[in-house]
Amino acid sequence: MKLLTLAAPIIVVMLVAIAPAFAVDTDLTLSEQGIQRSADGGLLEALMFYVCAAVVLGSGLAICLSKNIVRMAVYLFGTLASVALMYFLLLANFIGVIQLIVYAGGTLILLIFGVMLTSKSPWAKFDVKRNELIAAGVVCALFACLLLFVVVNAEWPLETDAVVVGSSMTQFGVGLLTNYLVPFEAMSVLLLVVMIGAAYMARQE
Amino acid sequence: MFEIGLTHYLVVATLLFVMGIFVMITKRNAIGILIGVEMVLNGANINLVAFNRYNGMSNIDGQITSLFVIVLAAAEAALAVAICMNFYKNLNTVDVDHGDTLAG
Amino acid sequence: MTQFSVPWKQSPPIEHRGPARGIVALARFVYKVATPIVSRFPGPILIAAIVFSTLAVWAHWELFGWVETIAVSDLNGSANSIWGQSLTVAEIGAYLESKSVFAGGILKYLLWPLQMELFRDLVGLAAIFQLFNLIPVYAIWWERKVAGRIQSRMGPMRVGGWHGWAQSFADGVKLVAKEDLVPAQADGMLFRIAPYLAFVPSLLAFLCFPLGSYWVFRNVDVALIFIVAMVGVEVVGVIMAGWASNNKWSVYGAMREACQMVSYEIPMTTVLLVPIMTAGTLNMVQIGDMQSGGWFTWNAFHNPFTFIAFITYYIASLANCKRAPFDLPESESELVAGFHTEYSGFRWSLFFFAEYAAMFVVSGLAVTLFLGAWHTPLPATWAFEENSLFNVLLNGILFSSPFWFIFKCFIFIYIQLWIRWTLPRIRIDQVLYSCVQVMFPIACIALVGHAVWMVLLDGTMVSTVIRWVLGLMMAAVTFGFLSVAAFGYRNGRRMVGYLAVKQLPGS
Amino acid sequence: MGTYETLLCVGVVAPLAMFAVLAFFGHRIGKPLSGWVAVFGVFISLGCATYVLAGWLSATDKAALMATTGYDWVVLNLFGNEMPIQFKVKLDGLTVMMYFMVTLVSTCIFVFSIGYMAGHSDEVDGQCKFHRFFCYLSLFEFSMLGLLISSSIFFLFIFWELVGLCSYLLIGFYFDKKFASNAAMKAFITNRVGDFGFLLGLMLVFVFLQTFDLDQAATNFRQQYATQSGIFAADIDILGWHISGMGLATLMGIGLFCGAMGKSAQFPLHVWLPDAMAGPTPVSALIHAATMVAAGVYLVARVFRLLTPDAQFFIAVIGCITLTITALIAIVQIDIKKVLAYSTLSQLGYMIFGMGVGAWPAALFHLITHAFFKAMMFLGSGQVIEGCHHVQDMRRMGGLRKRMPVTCWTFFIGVLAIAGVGIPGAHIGLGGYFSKDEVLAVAYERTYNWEDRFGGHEKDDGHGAEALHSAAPANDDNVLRSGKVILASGGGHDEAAAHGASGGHHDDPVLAGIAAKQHKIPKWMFWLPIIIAYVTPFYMMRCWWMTFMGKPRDEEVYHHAHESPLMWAPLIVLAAGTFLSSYMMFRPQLGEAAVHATPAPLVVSVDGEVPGSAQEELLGLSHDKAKDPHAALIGIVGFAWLAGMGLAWLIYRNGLELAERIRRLPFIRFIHWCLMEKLFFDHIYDTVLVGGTKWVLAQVSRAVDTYIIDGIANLLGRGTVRIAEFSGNIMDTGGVDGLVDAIAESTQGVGEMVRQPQTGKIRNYVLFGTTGAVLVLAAIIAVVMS
Repeated sequence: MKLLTLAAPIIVVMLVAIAPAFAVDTDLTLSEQGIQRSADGGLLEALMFYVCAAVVLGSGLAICLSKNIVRMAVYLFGTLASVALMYFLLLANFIGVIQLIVYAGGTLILLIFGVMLTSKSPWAKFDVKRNELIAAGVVCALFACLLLFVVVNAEWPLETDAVVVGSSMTQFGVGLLTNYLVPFEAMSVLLLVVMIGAAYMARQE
Repeated sequence: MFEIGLTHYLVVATLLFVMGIFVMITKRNAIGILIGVEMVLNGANINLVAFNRYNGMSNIDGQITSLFVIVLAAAEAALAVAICMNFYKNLNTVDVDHGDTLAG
Repeated sequence: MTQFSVPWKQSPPIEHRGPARGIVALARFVYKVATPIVSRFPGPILIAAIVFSTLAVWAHWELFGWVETIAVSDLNGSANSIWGQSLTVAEIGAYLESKSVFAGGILKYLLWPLQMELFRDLVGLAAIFQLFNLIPVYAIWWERKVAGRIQSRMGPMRVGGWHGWAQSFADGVKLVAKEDLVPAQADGMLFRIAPYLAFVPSLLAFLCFPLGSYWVFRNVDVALIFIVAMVGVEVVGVIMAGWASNNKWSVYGAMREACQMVSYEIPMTTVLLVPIMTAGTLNMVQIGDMQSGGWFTWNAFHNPFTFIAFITYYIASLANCKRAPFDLPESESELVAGFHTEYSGFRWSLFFFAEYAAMFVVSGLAVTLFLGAWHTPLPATWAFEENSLFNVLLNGILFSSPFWFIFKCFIFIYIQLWIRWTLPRIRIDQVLYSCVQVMFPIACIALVGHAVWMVLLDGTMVSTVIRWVLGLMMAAVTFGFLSVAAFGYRNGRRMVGYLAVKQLPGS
Repeated sequence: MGTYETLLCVGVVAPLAMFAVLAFFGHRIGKPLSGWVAVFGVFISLGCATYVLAGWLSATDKAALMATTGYDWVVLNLFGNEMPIQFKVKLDGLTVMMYFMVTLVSTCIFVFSIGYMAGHSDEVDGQCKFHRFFCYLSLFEFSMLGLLISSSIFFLFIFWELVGLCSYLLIGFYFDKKFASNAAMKAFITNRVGDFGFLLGLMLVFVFLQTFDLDQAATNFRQQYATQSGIFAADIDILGWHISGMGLATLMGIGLFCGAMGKSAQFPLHVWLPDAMAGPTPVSALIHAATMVAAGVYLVARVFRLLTPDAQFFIAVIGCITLTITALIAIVQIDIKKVLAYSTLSQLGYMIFGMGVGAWPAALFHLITHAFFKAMMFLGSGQVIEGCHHVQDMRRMGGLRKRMPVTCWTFFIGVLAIAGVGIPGAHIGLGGYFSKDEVLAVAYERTYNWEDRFGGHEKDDGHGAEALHSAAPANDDNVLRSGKVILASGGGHDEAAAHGASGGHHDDPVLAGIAAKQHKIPKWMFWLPIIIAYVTPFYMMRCWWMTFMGKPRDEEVYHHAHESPLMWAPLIVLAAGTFLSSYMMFRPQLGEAAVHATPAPLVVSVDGEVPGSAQEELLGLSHDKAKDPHAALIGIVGFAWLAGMGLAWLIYRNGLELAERIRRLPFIRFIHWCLMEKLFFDHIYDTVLVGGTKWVLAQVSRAVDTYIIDGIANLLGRGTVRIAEFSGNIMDTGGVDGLVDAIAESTQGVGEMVRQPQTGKIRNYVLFGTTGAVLVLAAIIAVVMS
């Protein structure tokens, strides 16, 4: 029994993690022969989407309700990872991977680092006043309702037939060096500035 | 129900976005607010990529924009953590409610 | 309890209860069956492994090549829809007859389910999971042997007879049977989740990790950065473990891990750009197949800068899977085992699975990107054309096969072990200094230099000469290494001290 | 890219790599070794240069070599058409030879500096500056070579600024000494002035010719002139100053020339070069004698095809003025490096003057010879300074020939070369004898033999093109008969047409039209250089004699004096270079380069019986034949070197007493004073520019202070007094206090009300923001739904 209880999480996490591998055909051996990649719009994709959405929203809710900052960071990891899965489902492999590297590999570590450097006691909790919670809840609920109303009722101009032959990496490369050259360079300058600024602000007097 | 379309993703994105705002409002820990910001950015990103995919994927403008958003988010996180540490250095806490010395 | 057929005295076996009992009984059974065979024919088993792998190459090549022909034949994608079975057994049999495949009569029944993509995926997953389990098991066993040799010991000798080949299985059984402790002051939820957060990513890295041109579960266009991302995400679990243990040493380990990983990913990714620039793609299968033209077409020998990049990458990867001399997060002597101080039993073993799998993954990256992936030093253009079983077998042995890939990877893993057991650990400030002020400039120089080289000298006489010089240099180094190893193997006993070794059984 | 381009690029990149190595690990590599690292880098460049030069000399079809491919660095989309800025290697005779010259000279100088800097790289803030010096030198080498191979004015400008930066860094190398840092700043600022003009010219080129590529620009220029379109049709109105057509083109040319004026220190901007001697001597030799200051001439040579006759005339005038005044100042200098600096200025003046009068090959030939012997002399002076322990005052030297023979005699070779020693009538001479002679000969042509060549067309104005259609053939017969003029690319030699360098041809009415606008130059512009040709040998001989000959005037200096092999070996090499460069391959190559690189309005080349090929023309400097310019010149300057050096010998042969007595003569004293004050240029600039700026600022601020601020203050004061009286008498007593209190209280109440939401808590602000967003969204939806 104990072995099963211990091993079960692996199975579950693994199945969730490799979900897109089932749902989306990212296999290039076909697409190089001109067969279009596509989410095959079947049962499995729906299943995977619902699983991802459940993880995203569940962990988001957990972040809202949790009081412990480190746990919030872990839930955030759940959110980020499953958002990356959603990118895979949306055929945006590159963005998904970048999400994993930058957010899960970099930003999250940074957050936890900040927590470790700035928390006095292991479980530091700041609790907020109840009326604040209520107000926030009401406002956000209203906001959510309005946005959902818009999202559901709006008429989006769609061309649902996704035609992607081969990889979109070349598109990325060309795009970043032609149409998006200026934002790209600006981004690099910004990163430099941020690096200097962060080092300056976090320095020891 | 089993035919996943644009709206499904938009709904998820919206909820994530609003949750992010809720986190920003209700967390008193500076890092917590940062986490809220990241959630908001992710919600926006899902929108970008979803629109890009459901408009035929003839180009990848949405994806590139979301790429820039991600990079900006990383930069912003680095800076924000530095600010938090400075905050902690000055006020000896990360409770943002103590940062109200300019309040009238 | 019967006595085992081993030449030394046995202590009376312990009685287990609960599920552990079943496990132990199973282990004993396997042990009883396997021990005499393995201890009698270790060599033939090794050879059988090679033969099997090459055979498997052949089978895999045939099957999926065939499924692809079907897939191309009807573009509405019935072959890659999930439940679609477009062919009957008879058709498959006819097809095999037409290709005059060996043992087609049996194969057709095996092939029939294979046109279900879901089935293919499940088979692939099972294979990956097995690989993922077996590699750490044997890496651990091997590390203990290597450590023993380096320290003039024999390492594990008893379990399983021939050089303690079953040691890791025994350890696994022990670990599973152990009690699973959670400290009272720990953050229970995080403490329980953390091992999985460390374990699963390094498992997922195998999803799009090619062992051969066809030996890949998902041939993704962003495979390379996906794997890098997975190796990077692993750190989250480690930090969680360190934090949740609520133990000073563990938190120190976690902090060290965090800054070490985050800072070493920069030079590592920077030098990874060099082979990417050479190949012009992120698809690992394509990168691997580009180096099929013999050892002098391997990326590491492309020009001096790629060679520098290769060395730099390997050092950075050591730091990235926290091996010595960068094993600060789990430095036994200063922080007692660092982030997994509080862990025991199964969860502890998960960390080790993760670590050894990561070792394999980074070595695999080095092999795929720089040292001609799954190709032998011989140019693949000499391969035999006609697909008789014998030819395919020979091709597999001589030109390219997963066996070669795993072989190269294990060479690099061996170097990792070697470094670990011979080099002292360096301080954290030295670690960060060497990252920021040494590795990163070198990485930048390699990157820029390679770019300039690509623009100016690529395809000219100079680059060809340089490539050959580098290749021969590396070949000479390898040869010297092997000859030293052979000498050590021949005269090992004299070096270790004859008596000390003679007393031990099984040697 | 072909092998040659690749090799040139490698030669450019190698010093950069060494720069990176030294910049990162220099302080580890240590004192002598880091120097050798840099030498290794530049030696690679020398190897590439030699290979390319050999290949070039042996190549038969040079046009094929010159057709190089380029990479689009960035493609601008302006004026509705795409404008690629290409990175491309400019491969022609000029590049090849300059490249070889620069690499050879700088190899010698690098080696020299290892010996020289060993004593001169003192510690600053606890760190030895040795490796830093070679770091800068490698960077300079990289940017200089890059400047040579870049084929688009854009990249040329980038490397141009880079060499400026390196010169700044190296002049201010002893930045802990005040004068050094001042000199560095002076050089940098003066160069900025020139580069501003360069930038203007660049903009004009970009706007009107719509390309950065040199050849393309030249083609567009000629084509625009032919159709009287583009820049010739444009017309600009700057502050009521109305420029158009030819004037605008001239302005463009002058603007481009301004860059050269700054870099190679021409007349108004020449003040920085003498001060630049504050840098280490190898730097003076490499940057301020051989390469960088010559870059100005190189720039003019490159943009020669964009220069209108008026622009050329302007250039000639500037060069003439520079060479005169600087040579005069050089007479009285007592600091050995200062003498060399002023002579450098004067020789640069010769080159620019030559460019101006159209002696393209002659000027470049003079550049190359001058680079060799001047670098050699500077190194010699560095040897002397090193040997005499940082004594630069020639009055304390003397009689050093026994102590440092090699330096002495190599220096003497340099003196001979710059003085233009040669036997008139025979084809025997050294350095300046040939190069300066060619420049002067062309000047002679332009001064005296001009009408009979272009008599008919001198009056021709404005729209020369169609006017010349008729006149062109006659003009060309004329040209061909007396083979003195290369019209367009090499006077319509079939070979030149075959080379087809941006296809000029002698019956090209366009070029003939522009050519006809070449005025004859006034007589003083011919005679001033002639006089200076007498002055040059004088001051060089004076310098050499005061330093090496005579009796030692300062014992301790004399005893210190010594020389080290690491430092005199390069001198030998450079001496050999001086001999070779006077005779060997450079001149025919330059002639050919002229054919390719200058379909200019007019390139005058001297002489040559047959106008068969440009290289023959330049080879056969037949002084023996009765060719008019040379015959005349033999008479005029043939023995200038003898006269000048003889006079110097007479004056200085025993000590300084005679010179001193001459100096005290009444009128001489005044002149001497003026010259010692460098003709007051620094004073003028200080007073007029610096002082003027200060004065203007002072005036403005004083005016502001007096009239505005004080005015306001006074106004307020008076106003306050009035109001006080008024309110004190009427309002206050009028029971306003209640009103005031009411206002105060209401204000407070409002404040109380308003400050409620201002909790200063960021979370509340987010909450308010979200609420606002909700309200707006609700409003929008309501509007849309209804």
